[in-house]
Amino acid sequence: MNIGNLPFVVAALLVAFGIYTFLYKRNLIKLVIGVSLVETGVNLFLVALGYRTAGIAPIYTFAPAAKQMVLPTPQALTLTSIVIGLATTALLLSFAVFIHRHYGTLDVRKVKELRG
Amino acid sequence: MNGISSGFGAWNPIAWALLFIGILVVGFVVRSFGKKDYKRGTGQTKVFLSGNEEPEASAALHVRGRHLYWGMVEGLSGYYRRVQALHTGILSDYAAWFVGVLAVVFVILVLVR
Amino acid sequence: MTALTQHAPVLLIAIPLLGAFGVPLIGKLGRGARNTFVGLIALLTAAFAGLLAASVFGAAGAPSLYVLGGNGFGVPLPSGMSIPIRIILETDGMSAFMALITALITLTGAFFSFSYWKDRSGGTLYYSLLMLLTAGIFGMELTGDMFNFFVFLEVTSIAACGLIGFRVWLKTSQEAGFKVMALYTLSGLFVLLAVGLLYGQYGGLNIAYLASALTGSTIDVVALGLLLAGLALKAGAVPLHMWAPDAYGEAPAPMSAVLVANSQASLYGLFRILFTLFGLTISVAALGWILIVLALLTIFVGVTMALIQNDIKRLIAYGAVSQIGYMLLGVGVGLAVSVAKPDYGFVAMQGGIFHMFNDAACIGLLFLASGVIVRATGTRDLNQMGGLAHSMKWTSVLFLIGAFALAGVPPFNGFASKFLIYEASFKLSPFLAVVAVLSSILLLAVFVKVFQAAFLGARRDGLPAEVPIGMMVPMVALALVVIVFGLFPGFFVDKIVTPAANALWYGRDAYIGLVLGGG
Amino acid sequence: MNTGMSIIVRTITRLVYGLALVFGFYVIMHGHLTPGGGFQGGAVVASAFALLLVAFGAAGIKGRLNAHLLQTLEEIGALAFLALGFVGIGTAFFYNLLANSGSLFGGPVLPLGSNAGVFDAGGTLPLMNWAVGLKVMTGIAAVVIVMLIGARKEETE
Repeated sequence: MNIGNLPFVVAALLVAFGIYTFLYKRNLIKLVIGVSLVETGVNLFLVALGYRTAGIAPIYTFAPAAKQMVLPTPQALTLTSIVIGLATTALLLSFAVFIHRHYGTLDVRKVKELRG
Repeated sequence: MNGISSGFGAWNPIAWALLFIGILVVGFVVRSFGKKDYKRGTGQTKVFLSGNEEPEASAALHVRGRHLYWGMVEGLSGYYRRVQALHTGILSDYAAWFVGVLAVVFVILVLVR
Repeated sequence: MTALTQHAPVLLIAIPLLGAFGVPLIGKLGRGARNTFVGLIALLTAAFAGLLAASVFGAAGAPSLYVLGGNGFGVPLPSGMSIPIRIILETDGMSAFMALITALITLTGAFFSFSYWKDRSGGTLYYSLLMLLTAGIFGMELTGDMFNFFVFLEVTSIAACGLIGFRVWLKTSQEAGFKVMALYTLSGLFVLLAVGLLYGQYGGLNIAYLASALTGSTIDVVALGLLLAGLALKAGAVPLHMWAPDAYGEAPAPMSAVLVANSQASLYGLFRILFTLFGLTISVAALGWILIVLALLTIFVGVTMALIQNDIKRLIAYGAVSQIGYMLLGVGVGLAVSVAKPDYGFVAMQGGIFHMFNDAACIGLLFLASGVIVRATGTRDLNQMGGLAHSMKWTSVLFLIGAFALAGVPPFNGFASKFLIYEASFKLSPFLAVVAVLSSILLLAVFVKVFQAAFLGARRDGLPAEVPIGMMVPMVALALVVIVFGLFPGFFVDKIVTPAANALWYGRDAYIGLVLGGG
Repeated sequence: MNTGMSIIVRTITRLVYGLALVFGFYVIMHGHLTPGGGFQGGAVVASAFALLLVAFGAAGIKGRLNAHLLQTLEEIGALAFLALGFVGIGTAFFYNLLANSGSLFGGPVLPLGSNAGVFDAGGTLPLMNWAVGLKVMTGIAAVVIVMLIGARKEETE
């Protein structure tokens, strides 16, 4: 296996761990952590997409000095996705705070007033 | 301009509305042939409930939401038991459905490609 | 005027954003100033949506382009480039059609809220989130770029969940907010993963460029699966619909209507991806049948679950879920036969797309009416209601119009679009039409239940008075839309639905050619 | 907890706080020249605020960081960003009107190759970085403060 593929493997593992956490853990905070893990995996995947072996940082004035630059677009995508992830995590955690206030528990199996 | 046609069927709401109004008019014409010499406040205008006394109108008589379609829900109870059991209210189950659908879609798409 | 029309796509996103960030500042001046500002923004947005629709449908739905930050707004490829690099908004008949729906729903939702939310605190944040949601929905519908689609998807997710969990003092609204946000985020991340997969293969994010480069490799198919499942979740197709009754039921009533518009925007994204991005590079018959199966499940489960609900908003929410199925059915039938392109496929597409508008109008009307009912009675439990028609005559009539339209009773608009879906799906397989018709009848039964339980019955003590005029006007406006679209469906099918269906069904080459030149 | 953490943490915070602010503003200012920009710099500045909150507790910073003021500044940052987008609407939304115009921030683009870069270039981009930076630093700080206060309420209830 090519060593360059390692980041993709790690990204896939992170996504898998995140989904596992989301499906099998019972604490709402751990569910949020699971979502964060999936997000990290996707972000790592995006950054790894843009990597070029022996590439330099994509700074405009350096352009002719080096043959290859790392792709800047995936980095911009990752950054945007991190911003969005920040907002969603903050919102999810605030909901968790209020759920704990109302239900007195963070167990996902007990927070099920809305069903049927 | 106001109708739509699917190539094998057509729907014209204006024509439908005209027909509807025409049927209403016919209904009123038929109604006007009815007896006009009944007297208000006598047994002639009383509601006939299989010979029972007409109950006093009150909120307690109201057929409430949960009583409606009781028979139908009871008849389909096997279906409803299963479908309601799927709506557990547990977030992990919902996410499991998502992952499951994703897997099925993958399998179908990769197989038929 | 032409300059305004040319800038309409970006203004549709920028003006609600201006409203979203301006409301908290204007709100410091007082409630009247804030409401005036929100009303002004909503009216301006609707006006620009109208302008955009007029120009696009005036050109029979031909796509038009807006490039952000370029030396001109129509220059997709800067000199020396073969890949579009700038942010692009591309509008064709389908986008303009969706923009009309969004404008209608957000306008009525905002004006209804002035009266509905009058005596509650936190209105500033409420309107701010509404404006943000509006901007996000418009962004999803007008963008020509996969990544921006994801960004706007997440913007709508965050704003929508902010609105769902807005009433923090309600136990269930917090639960719904958490569940919906978690599922939205999970599905959004899979959409992002798919965008990454496509970018990794073709090095571009522009929909037109990607569409021209797609080869239908295994990775493309995996990306398609991720996009399909992720967007089907946000649209609320069974068996991924479990969040939808929670969300529609727990959000403030006018926002439930806007959330339906949000789901439809996700559905639009799904259609755009299936028809324009992937087109015929994949096995459309299999995909069409996946959509049809999802559609049948959605229609049937949605209606039958609505029948047993005793919470009025949750009941209408399940009704809304089932209507998503009709759109999926219409477009799914169209997609399944889009290789041979027979006539009935196009009719099915027309029906599915027309139903989006009709559903938005009558579901919006029903949610607004349910808000009136819940506000007046102080409960959402159908078992505790009754006799409302004695004191709320207008509301009961409006509710009945919305219910008949949603259940597809002629001559209201729901029947016009369902008629097209029935006819066309019967051509593909009679079974589809049978399920669709049967479920429509069941839906009528569901609303007979609501009407009997809430409005009929003997006069009782403490019946609430008729709603104020501020809530009545938006409902009457929506009811007028329902009736006009029901009585003159031919006009609207010719003028706006056919260009929208054309854009999906035949418009792929024009969509690509506009950006890359030549096609 | 309300009184903050130990004296060691507080002393280190006093030392690092200024550095973090300077670094954050540097990242914002040089957003158009080097990797970084409004969001990254704003996040660094906000992390300095968060450090203050953690070290001194909610009571320790009372009156110095006001969540309402921060939210107002956040709105202003967002509106400034949108306004910069509207500036170029004569050509296209987000059109860079100031670039290469010779006015402030309108300096010429430097020749390629290693150089220090010129701050006076980039047109509206540095201004946008400032707007985004303002929005992000105040927004994240407001989120942290609000959540901290919410958590404190939880503890005392």
